[in-house]
Amino acid sequence: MVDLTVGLAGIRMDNPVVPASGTWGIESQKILLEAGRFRPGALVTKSVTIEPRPGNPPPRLRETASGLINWIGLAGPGIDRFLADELSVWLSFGQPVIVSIAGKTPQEYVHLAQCLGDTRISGIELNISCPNVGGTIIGTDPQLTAEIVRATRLATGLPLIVKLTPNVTDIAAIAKAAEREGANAIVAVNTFTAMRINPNTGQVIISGGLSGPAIMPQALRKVWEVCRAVKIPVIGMGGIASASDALEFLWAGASAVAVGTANFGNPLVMAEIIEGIAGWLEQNGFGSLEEFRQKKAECR
Amino acid sequence: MVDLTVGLAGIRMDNPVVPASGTWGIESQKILLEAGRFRPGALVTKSVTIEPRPGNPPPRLRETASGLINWIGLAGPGIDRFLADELSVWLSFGQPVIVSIAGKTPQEYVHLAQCLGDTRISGIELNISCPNVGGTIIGTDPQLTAEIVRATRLATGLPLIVKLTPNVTDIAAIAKAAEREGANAIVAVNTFTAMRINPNTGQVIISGGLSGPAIMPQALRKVWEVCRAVKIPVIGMGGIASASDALEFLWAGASAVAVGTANFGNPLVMAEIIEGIAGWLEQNGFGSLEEFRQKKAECR
Amino acid sequence: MIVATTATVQELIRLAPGRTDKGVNDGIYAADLLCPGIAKLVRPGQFVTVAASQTSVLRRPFTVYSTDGQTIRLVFRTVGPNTERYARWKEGVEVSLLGPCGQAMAIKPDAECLIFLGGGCGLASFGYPVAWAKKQTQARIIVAAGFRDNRYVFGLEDFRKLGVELKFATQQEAGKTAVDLCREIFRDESLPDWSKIQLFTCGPKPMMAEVAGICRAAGIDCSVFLEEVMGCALGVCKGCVVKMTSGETRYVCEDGPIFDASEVDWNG
Amino acid sequence: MIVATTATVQELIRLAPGRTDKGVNDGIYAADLLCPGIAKLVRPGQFVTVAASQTSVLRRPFTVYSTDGQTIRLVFRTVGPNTERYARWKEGVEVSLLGPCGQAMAIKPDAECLIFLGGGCGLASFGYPVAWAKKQTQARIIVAAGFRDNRYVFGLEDFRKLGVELKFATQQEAGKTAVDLCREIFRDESLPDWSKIQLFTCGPKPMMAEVAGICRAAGIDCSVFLEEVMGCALGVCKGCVVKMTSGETRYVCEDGPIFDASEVDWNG
Ligand SMILES: Cc1cc2nc3c(=O)[nH]c(=O)nc-3n(C[C@H](O)[C@H](O)[C@H](O)COP(=O)(O)OP(=O)(O)OC[C@H]3O[C@@H](n4cnc5c(N)ncnc54)[C@H](O)[C@@H]3O)c2cc1C
Ligand SMILES: Cc1cc2nc3c(=O)[nH]c(=O)nc-3n(C[C@H](O)[C@H](O)[C@H](O)COP(=O)(O)OP(=O)(O)OC[C@H]3O[C@@H](n4cnc5c(N)ncnc54)[C@H](O)[C@@H]3O)c2cc1C
Ligand SMILES: Cc1cc2nc3c(=O)[nH]c(=O)nc-3n(C[C@H](O)[C@H](O)[C@H](O)COP(=O)(O)O)c2cc1C
Ligand SMILES: Cc1cc2nc3c(=O)[nH]c(=O)nc-3n(C[C@H](O)[C@H](O)[C@H](O)COP(=O)(O)O)c2cc1C
Ligand code: FES
Ligand code: FES
Repeated sequence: MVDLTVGLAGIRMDNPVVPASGTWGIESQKILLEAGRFRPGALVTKSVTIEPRPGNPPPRLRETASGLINWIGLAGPGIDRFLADELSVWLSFGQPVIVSIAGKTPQEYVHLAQCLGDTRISGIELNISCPNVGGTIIGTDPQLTAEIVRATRLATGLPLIVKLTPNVTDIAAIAKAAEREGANAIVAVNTFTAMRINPNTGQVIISGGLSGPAIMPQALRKVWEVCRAVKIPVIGMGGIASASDALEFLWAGASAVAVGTANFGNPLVMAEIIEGIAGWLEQNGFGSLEEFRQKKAECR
Repeated sequence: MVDLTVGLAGIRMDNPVVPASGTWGIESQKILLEAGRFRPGALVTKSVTIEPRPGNPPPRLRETASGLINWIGLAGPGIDRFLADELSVWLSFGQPVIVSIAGKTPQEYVHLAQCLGDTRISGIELNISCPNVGGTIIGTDPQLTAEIVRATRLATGLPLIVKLTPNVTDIAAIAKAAEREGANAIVAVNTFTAMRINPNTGQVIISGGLSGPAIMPQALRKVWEVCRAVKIPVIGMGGIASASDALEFLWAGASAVAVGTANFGNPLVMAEIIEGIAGWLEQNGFGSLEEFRQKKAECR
Repeated sequence: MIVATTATVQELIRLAPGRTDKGVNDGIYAADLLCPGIAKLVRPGQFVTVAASQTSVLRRPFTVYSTDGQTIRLVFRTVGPNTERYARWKEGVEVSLLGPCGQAMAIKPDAECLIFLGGGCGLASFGYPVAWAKKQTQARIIVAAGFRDNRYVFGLEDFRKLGVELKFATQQEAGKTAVDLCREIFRDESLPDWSKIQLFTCGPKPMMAEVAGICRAAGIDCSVFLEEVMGCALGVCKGCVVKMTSGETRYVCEDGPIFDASEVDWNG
Repeated sequence: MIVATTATVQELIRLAPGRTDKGVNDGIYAADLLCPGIAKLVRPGQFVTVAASQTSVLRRPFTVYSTDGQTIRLVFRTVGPNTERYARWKEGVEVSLLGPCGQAMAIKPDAECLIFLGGGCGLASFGYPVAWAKKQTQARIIVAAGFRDNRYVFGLEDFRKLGVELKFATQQEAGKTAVDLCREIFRDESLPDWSKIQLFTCGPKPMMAEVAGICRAAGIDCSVFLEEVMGCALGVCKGCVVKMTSGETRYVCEDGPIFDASEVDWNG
């Protein structure tokens, strides 16, 4: 098969497809292994917080036309139990592990990054874009974004990947702020704010973040904007459900892609996307993903 | 049937359902009349510009999962020919007519509003949210938005309805700016920026605005934010395709709703939505839409 | 272990006709799917998820109704776009399955009487558990089912064949709900001591809440089959949360679908 | 006048088998729809739009293939989710139709020979035009159709019955494309003067562009049936734009679908 290797923010990945934070876990990984299919280029954990969080009350999920609203609220065990119980399993798969962290203040991100300092993980993803924890989304504020990236940058030598929210007027400006403060890569996008109301009672059923094929064209546009604004590599995502979708993000300038909601519909979808990208490259005479990337750069 | 009358920005409408600008025309209206079905509460024209505009090159439309990207580019005859050839037909249907206008500068909006001053139209919609005419979308800039509303407010005594873009970090702030400068109503939302790329060639197929059921949950959320921010009435829209969808927007605080893309799928859909809203009110013991509105206000 | 596999439709049977005014396909169906991988692993009470169509981004969960080690049977009611599509499955169609998911049921060691109380299609969740319990224990087994009306009655023959006591009623024709059946059973003098009864219930949430209340008042051990929208069905996405009276959270796919009714926060 | 109406499927016929490796339903179909309202109004070359499914927000346009004043026939190829759904229509199914849309065809008063050149399913657009032209004029009528392979051949019998000259070829078996057929016809010595010929073509865009080029070089009047994604099909949304060499814009649904090939900007 063609060489799909990609180096990103100093992380060497066998292929450019990774899971989106919060949509992949140890159990999903086991199913892929059991099926004997291609594994993602890196593993990305659910966002870890300092304290354990129960998360929001039900309902936390709601399907919409070609989309999914989630209102999970960063449910999780907290960093201590994550380090004690989960991390070793993630690392045991032998793929690069990127740990997503989420906090409320620069101090919290710093603390989380420091906790991860002694581990064998390959990178840290800064989730500054969760719409489900109350208050304004951190990543809508360029100032706060810059502060968090700056502080975390000083606290860790690990590759820093900053995850952006699309719920802003100018995503390029936020991306640039992150780049300026030392981010090694950008990952975009997190979910779009969305809501459903019970038409009979008027009660808000769910108010959270929209993902899935419904958002794909919007996400692609945002990723395209980000790729034009920064020089650091970009991991593109939002609604990717096929190799063809993934190729659109790669053409838009992404170095890798992440797959979220589609994993729920088909737990083997990342393997299919990896195979599909490889097949396309082969059919189009590319010896490697790197060759495609270079050719693409020349065309511009 | 229950009384669906609604007074909005001084415009009296038989029911709270209107077409979204650019998705309804004289020919669509004729089909509705021919079918003998309920007619929208008001008619809203395609946005009119000062000069005739050929619009963008093809392709201008592209379907996506449960959505539609359009990149029309305000194709139209310009205000002079609109006044000479089209307006009298719009007015001949006997419903309130709202003329949507689009310009680049406050001066252009003023000129367009003045041109409409002597006509029998019921209101002017300021489209400051078109994503398809190059440059940044006017309505992403609170300053420019304020200037345009202020200038147009001085130029006309007609009800002014300001149409907002959802492509902003804080739509409430823009809505408030419009309200402060004298807007009589808000209509939200216009399309979300979106793109598709040819996965085989890397060429951008289309880069425009996304509409349709895919955006409904996002639009609902934005309309909910606007309704909480302003006191002037709000016309809610974005992906509405059924009476049930429309009810969600009414519960969110909208005084009326607009239907766009769904008219393409079914040219009688607005009649069905009107009937559906009436049926729901009746079944739930409301004598009128006004009664529903009051009850809803009390519940808060 | 949970596996993702492709199953082949062996047979699709319409068990109950449903209402024609609700659509041509309305009713209750049984689908036999050839999937040795899952069939070998599945335990009573566990479920599988089935791939859904384009507009639906999530798979659809169904309890395994029975298995012969090679095929599994799912029994489902048509309630929306996906179940309506499944109701048109033909022999030979390939279906993406994920499972078995969730925890298997467990019988209390000291139970002398097991009651399975189904509301409507909830009865579908008891096929495998009852068959398994019958083999597993000497306890008396009562299966009771309340249906809305005649047109949704299904499965009685299957339970009869298992040799368990069977009670059923329809709300429309007999004016009796599953909760009424529950009260009726509890009036049965021949039941053992309340503490020796274990009751399982599956049906609409308000019905289960009511049954839970009755059991709690009587001190009867009550297990409920809970439903929540499934994201991953793997314990990964934290979507299928259930709030407990303790304030803790549990997940239907990981900790359930069977929960101790007394621990569930029914207002959560 | 354009009307929105509900039509009833009378019959669905599979005209060509298509390729089984492309899906069980692949092929070319004819659907007869009872819709007197539209059937009475429709003129040759006009089209109707058919309601689409949930993920597709736009209706699907099809040229009317024939009409008896009560029903209309549409002929279509399965190329995507909606045509695949239509290919499963059963008698009695109700279908939402909008039409007739677009402008009818017109025959040049001095035309002595009409050539209809179809590429693949493009031939479907000529059913009604050819039947009408045959009644309308004494001119010689040649219908030529190029198909990809045997499995997509359809409609020949219909045109034969109309008593027009018929030529056809398949690319795979005969190694001839519609463009080859066109050149072949033009070599026919018995054709009238180029200026007395009117050619209509419908097929893939590159094929039509090539035919347009040949005609322009020869000074032959060439009309093309253009396709663009339809938003409203009513001239309202300005979605279906065609750029003209003059720099002006035209709309398929309002000004077309038939355009003078020499006015179309083929690079637009
Ligand atoms: C653990 C579990 C086991 C189940 N076992 C059975 C069974 O054996 N037989 C059976 O008939 N049904 C069972 N269900 C319910 C079944 O999954 C739904 O009826 C089905 O998902 C409906 O899909 P739809 O697209 O046809 O309808 P939709 O239009 O999607 O939904 C109709 C109804 O089903 C509910 N629903 C929708 N999506 C989901 C989802 N992902 N998970 C759970 N509920 C959903 C909705 O609340 C709605 O009220 C089970 C559900 C769970 C959670
Ligand atoms: C005026 C006109 C007349 C037509 N007449 C016929 C006919 O008589 N017989 C026939 O088989 N086909 C005809 N077509 C083409 C037919 O409309 C498409 O094949 C159909 O829309 C495909 O729908 P789908 O969902 O099955 O496939 P999709 O997956 O949607 O599309 C498959 C292909 O069809 C094209 N297409 C998609 N949507 C549209 C749209 N709204 N309008 C136009 N093209 C689209 C796409 O470019 C794509 O290449 C006509 C098109 C137009 C514009
Ligand atoms: C159930 C669910 C949980 C998620 N949890 C997280 C999370 O913990 N951290 C995070 O950065 N993003 C989270 N996301 C966002 C995804 O990582 C991704 O950015 C988003 O879903 C868009 O991609 P998709 O359309 O492919 O799903 C979550 C998304 C879903 C649907
Ligand atoms: C083809 C098309 C043309 C449009 N033209 C205009 C326009 O001229 N002026 C305007 O304000 N909005 C225009 N819109 C936006 C709609 O009015 C509406 O805001 C948007 O489509 C969201 O609503 P919907 O999802 O119901 O379509 C257009 C939308 C479409 C799809
Ligand atoms: S469905 Fe994902 S945790 Fe249960
Ligand atoms: S499809 Fe709307 S103008 Fe032609």
